[in-house]
Amino acid sequence: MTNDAKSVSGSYEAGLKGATETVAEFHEDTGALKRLQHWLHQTPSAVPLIVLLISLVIFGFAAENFFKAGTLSTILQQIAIVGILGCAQSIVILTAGIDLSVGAIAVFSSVLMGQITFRYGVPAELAIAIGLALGTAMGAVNGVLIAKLRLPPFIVTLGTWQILLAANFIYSRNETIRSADISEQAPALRFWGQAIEPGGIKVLYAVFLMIALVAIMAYVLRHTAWGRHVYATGDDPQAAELAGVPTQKVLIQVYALAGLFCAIAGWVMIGRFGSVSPTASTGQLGNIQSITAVVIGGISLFGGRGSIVGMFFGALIVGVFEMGLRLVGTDPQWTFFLIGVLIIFAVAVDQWIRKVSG
Amino acid sequence: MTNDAKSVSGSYEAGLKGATETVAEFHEDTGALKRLQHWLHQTPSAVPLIVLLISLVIFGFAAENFFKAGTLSTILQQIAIVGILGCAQSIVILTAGIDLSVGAIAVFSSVLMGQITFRYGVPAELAIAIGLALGTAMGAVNGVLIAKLRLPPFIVTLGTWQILLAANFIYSRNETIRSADISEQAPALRFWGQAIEPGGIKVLYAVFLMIALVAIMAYVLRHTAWGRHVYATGDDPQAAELAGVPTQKVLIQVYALAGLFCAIAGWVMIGRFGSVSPTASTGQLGNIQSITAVVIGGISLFGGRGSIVGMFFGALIVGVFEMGLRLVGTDPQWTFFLIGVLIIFAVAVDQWIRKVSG
Amino acid sequence: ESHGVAACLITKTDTNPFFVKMKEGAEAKAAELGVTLKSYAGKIDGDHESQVAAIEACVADGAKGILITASDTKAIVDSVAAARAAGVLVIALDTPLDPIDAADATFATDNFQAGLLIGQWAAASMGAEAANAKIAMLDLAISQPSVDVLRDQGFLTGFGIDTVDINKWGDETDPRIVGNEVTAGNEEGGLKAMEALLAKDPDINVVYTINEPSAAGAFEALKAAGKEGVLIVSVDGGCPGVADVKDGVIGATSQQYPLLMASLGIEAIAKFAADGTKPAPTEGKAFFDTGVALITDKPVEGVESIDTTKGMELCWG
Amino acid sequence: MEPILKAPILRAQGLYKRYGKVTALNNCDFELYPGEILAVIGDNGAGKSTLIKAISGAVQPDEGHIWLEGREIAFKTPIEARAAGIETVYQTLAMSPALSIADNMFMGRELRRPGIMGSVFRKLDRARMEAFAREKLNELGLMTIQNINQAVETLSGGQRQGVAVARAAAFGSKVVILDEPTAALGVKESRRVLELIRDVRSRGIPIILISHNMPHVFEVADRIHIHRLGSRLCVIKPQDYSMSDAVAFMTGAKLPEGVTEAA
Amino acid sequence: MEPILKAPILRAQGLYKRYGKVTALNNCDFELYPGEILAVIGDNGAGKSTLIKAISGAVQPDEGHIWLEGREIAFKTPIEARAAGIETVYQTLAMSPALSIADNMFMGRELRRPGIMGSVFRKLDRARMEAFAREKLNELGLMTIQNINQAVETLSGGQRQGVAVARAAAFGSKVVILDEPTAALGVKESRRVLELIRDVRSRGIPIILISHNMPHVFEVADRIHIHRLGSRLCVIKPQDYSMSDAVAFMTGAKLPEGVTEAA
Ligand SMILES: Nc1ncnc2c1ncn2[C@@H]1O[C@H](COP(=O)(O)OP(=O)(O)OP(=O)(O)O)[C@@H](O)[C@H]1O
Ligand SMILES: Nc1ncnc2c1ncn2[C@@H]1O[C@H](COP(=O)(O)OP(=O)(O)OP(=O)(O)O)[C@@H](O)[C@H]1O
Ligand SMILES: [Mg+2]
Ligand SMILES: [Mg+2]
Repeated sequence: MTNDAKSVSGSYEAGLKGATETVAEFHEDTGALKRLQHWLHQTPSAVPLIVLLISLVIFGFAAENFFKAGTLSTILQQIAIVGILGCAQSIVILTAGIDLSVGAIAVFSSVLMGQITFRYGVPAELAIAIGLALGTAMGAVNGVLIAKLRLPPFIVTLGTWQILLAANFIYSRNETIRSADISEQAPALRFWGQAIEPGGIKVLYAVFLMIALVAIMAYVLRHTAWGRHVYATGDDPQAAELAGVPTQKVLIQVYALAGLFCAIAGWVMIGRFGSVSPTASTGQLGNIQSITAVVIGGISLFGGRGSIVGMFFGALIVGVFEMGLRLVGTDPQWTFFLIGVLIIFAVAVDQWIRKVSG
Repeated sequence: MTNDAKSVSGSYEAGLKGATETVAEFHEDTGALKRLQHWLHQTPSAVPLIVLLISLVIFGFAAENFFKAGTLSTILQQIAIVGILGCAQSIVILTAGIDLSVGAIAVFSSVLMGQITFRYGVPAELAIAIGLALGTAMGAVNGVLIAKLRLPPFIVTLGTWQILLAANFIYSRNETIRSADISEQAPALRFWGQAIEPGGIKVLYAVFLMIALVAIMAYVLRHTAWGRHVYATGDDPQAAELAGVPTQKVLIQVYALAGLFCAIAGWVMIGRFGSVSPTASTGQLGNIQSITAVVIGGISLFGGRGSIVGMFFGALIVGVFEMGLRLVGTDPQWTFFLIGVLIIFAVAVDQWIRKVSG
Repeated sequence: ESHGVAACLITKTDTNPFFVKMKEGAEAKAAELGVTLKSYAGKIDGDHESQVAAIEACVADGAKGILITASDTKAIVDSVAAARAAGVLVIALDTPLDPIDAADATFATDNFQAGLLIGQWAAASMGAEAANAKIAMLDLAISQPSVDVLRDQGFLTGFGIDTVDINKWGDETDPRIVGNEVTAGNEEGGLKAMEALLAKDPDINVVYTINEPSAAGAFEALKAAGKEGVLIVSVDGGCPGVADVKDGVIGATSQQYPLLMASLGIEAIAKFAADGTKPAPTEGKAFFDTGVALITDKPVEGVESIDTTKGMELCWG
Repeated sequence: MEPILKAPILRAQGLYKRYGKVTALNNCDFELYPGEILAVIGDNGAGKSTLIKAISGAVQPDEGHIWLEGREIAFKTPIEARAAGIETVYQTLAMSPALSIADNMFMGRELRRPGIMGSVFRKLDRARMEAFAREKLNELGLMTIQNINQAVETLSGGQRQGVAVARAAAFGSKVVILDEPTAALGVKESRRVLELIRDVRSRGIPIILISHNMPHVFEVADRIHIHRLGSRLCVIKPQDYSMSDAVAFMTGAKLPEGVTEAA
Repeated sequence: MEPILKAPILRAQGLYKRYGKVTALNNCDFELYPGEILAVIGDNGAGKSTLIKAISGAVQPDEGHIWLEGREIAFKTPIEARAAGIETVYQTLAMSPALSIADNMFMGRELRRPGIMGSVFRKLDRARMEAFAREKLNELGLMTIQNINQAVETLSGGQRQGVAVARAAAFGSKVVILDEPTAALGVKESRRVLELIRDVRSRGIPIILISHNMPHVFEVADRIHIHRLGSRLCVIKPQDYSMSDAVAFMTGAKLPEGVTEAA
């Protein structure tokens, strides 16, 4: 009855003959405002950048010592570690995950690098390599639990956070390796604490490292297939799986890479703080700090949306607020209060700009 | 040309005449295993319950003093506060949100109740009512920021967490109100610290309150329209909005109710600890503890799935682990370590049971 | 014979070296006397809730005695009372409870005194310049637990600065104070806090620190800023801290004796289990004072101190 | 039937909606008369869904006016439109995947138990809701739904669509809007939906039907609104034109008399 | 054309799939012969989508066997099926909403820049991917897509489906499976998809087409697999039966000769 069928659809599809084949074109508004809106729309990291600039200006007026080169370079060095942890956190959150263990991996890796050097007399360079490998392994364990056993990332990393932090204290026996010993016997551990000083303004190597990592990851996420797979995995994991993305592999790689970044952050911590201490606050607060940077930077906690450059600006916003408020105010309790207010405010402004430019 | 059209579809729809109108029936497997699987499938809170029972048995063997009535009632009283905060956290997480400020609201509310009584000489009953109202208001502020300004819950409550904690320290001037003073002058503040002692086993009023709240919320979420709206809002907010759920209103109500629960938890804290202390660690850790209970209890962090009864079992699981490990006498760092392991393990077992019974 | 006696040690945290050493002291003594010791700790500074849970666990477990360093000296009083009512001997270590008789006995150090000593030393070292000092205050946490307040206010008192409300730090109006920052008591916190205060005023010349790790962090920040010769004072007297005094990183530190407190406490519990006697306080004080000593290699007139060689012998970890 | 004589129950004029570079509605007009079935047809991406979303409050037009029974309206949410009696089946179906069929059908207008259980304890009357849902689905011939408590996400594509259509038909009081209600439906189920549409009209409620199925459109529609490139090209009566004319109009192969293409 | 003589390229026997109380596949058999277009028709919820998901690795059957070119297979993920040359358009489309059209089309088989940029820096060749995507969409007549960098979530329902179909047709090498590919498509776009299906067959690739559109099915199918209550009721040739017979079989109004209903 094929003919029958043909005639059925044929009865109206005759109208198709001569249908236009051109693509619809509408004239585009080209006013400056429209273009700005369009640019904002296309460039998600632009919004936190604007918030950052606004807050710089405000603090420039409010605090007299703010716009000194020294202050600004101090801000950069204060966010170096959070920025690197933020790289780890960003890729994880892009997959709709979360990593509460970033700070713990960083601190534990730094302790491992230090103790392996000092306890076992291993050359510092080798100890660093071992530390980086172990950090990657810790991340990979997170990844395997999440991807293979399909456990929720929040709970897995909540568990490994506790486990690694406890292991860190147990292994280190709560001992701090003193700065003087490191400088003498294992200067490689302190590599990222060195600085260049163009015109007397000190900029740590760690700051350049952070910027380089952000740039590399921005490239990888935007311009490689792997980066697209990370986004797809976070966007709709079932769809990604059906469309041919090896989501399990991607997840494991993402968490392992995050572990590596954390271990790098651990190495940077030694350079920055001089000593190796298992009690470093990053172990407790690194996760919240890095998540804050990520969210202020406009990456969605539901995965698949946002840019790592935004995270960088997010970290800077927090750094600027903290430093600015300290310069303006006195009482740490009030500073703490105001940082809370400003974080909400920053995200509200961000949201408002997005809406206006929608 | 209506006739034309009729004939077109008529050409094959003739086949419809006499189509069966019965509902398809397949025979059901009714083996015991199948039924168990089916029950597990239908009752999401059953899985954490099983994990709970297993851990009870294990600790019963491992620690000699574990299976004493006193120990078990102590566990219940230790989780009373987390359980109440967990009620708050559960409804928030069901809407695909998160509330990092629960602990801060609880502590600040308890401080407000105490200080309003002692600093201004307000009758304790009135001070409690004011405290509950203020807690609700704090939650409502979260809700308005999230629903109206469409800010991410994580960042809003991160901000209010800091704000409320700082406000708590500033307002209380870091002063602890002593237990002796409260017993003498404002026993109402300590209401929930009273206990019944059937057969010498002390069970705090607070424990009954927690169980009552869980039961009420389980009813509300399952059997009222509002409860269904909470689930729908978390499940797919756009779809819920299109289907006629006033999602903004629901969100504000949810956060306000969460605030009320937190304030109740604050009141309970006074009863449990006897004194009013602004430094209570619930302010810092209450959020992670309640989220842990919620997640172990099987509520999805992506919203819309899970049951509050599961949260209750989740809180119990953590309480049992902590008490069990204490009784076994593990060193605190090892306790942290093992609790980390057990959290992951509990969720893995949960996931495994779900899969097997899938 | 104290075999079969169970005891508990509950510290504020178990990551701070001070409490780690206290635990080691207690364990050594317990092993010597045949006491079974279980240790517990708060999760963060000021965490009295975990301490309450630990007290309850000890009671449930049938312990004979509890040694506790209270995170909040008032807030745990009820739980302590409940434990004592259950026949457990409760000894406060390091910090007295409020009221002090809430515990059966107290083996404590005087944190205010510790702060006072370094304050006096700093003022005397500076001489007339003390009037123009620029002081950075590196405290513990914004929740201001009692050690934090006592050491801070002790230092200011010793230095000759009006503390306004002695129960709170940060409310001082003296222009010599550049600012207060919190450090969480570790190197990282000390470094960041010092950086922030240096951005505020680069001419800081006196730094008070809550403990020696934060002092080490502050020193790194000062070194990086190229500032030599700033007076750093601290409290604790741990071996790395004393070494830092020796190396000139820290000018002076107040040494405390956690090992001594802990071993005394275990002995007291063993004794109580054996014959029911409770320990007595130091003559003339409401508690048994385990003492504080100022350690510096640059002694000053009018403030008693010991040098680092002696300090090294007495140090605890 | 000559509904043109009455005043339109729903009218829109000069609607615009732009999404960045894309213009979804471009000076679009629209009219719906009481008691009629108005079909809206057009190419994929012509802007049909956007048009009905603008009407039902799911999307706010950038420009333009809408009147319901002569009064200008500007719904900010679909809830407002629903309260005004406009019931819509969206192309995306708008259902909560994890909730059951009955929960979804009664979302926002749940039935409560009679007596004190309902008024004080606000307990839902699940039995009544489930019975109602089952009845409505049976009317649509969706016999293969074996378990009325199944979560919507576990339904087949067509079953899901059936639930959405049943919901709108059961509750619409002033206007019912159906965006491709039979796209995923089988032959039998599609037929039932067409019958249902006629049923609804016979209750005096006008219907907007978006569909790509020409035979269906020509079978049930009183008038056909042809949408092209974001605006109304023309409105025709099925009696006056053939299906192939309609297809030619909507694809741009032919222009209806008296109309000149703007672009 | 008599494909029945050759060995089936894809064969399944005794497939079962149960979801709790619901039995989606109930002892289902299946055969696909080289070079043919096999249509699968059946009521909503009959289990058609579940059947093809079992074949393409998206779902693991509880029981049963599947053979591809004579070798037994048991794909654990759709990726394995894809690597074996089976390309599927799922009813849910399986696209990442926030990513662009080109990103979605090339998901999992992205093109890299030539030279060192591609081999070392692994940079994507966006220009080439976008050009390819645009070409494929034009072939389908999806002219209304104004911006090839649009996120898929901003496309209209039909546009989205077009993208999914274009992807499968462009990349399938052994078997192409289409689950209701024209459900959301307009008249013009549907016609193009049918042409495309014939194109693919003319490249020698067999196609499984699930559709509720009887005229389409009878127009292009070589054989029609009629699915009912979770299993294959019969296979007919369009030449031998009328559409109304097929509808009668699938809805249970009539039984094909030589078949007795199990239940
Ligand atoms: N949120 C959005 N952002 C950007 N573009 C959009 C959005 N929603 C719709 N569009 C675009 O607007 C145009 C009209 O879309 P609409 O969904 O109204 O089409 P339609 O006529 O319903 O098509 P179909 O028949 O395929 O459902 C399309 O080109 C689509 O890509
Ligand atoms: N994940 C699941 N959980 C429970 N039941 C399911 C699930 N997936 C499918 N089903 C059920 O299995 C049966 C078959 O579904 P399937 O999607 O295969 O139907 P279909 O023939 O493709 O229907 P349609 O034509 O409507 O797409 C339906 O009754 C459906 O409700
Ligand atoms: Mg549409
Ligand atoms: Mg299907």
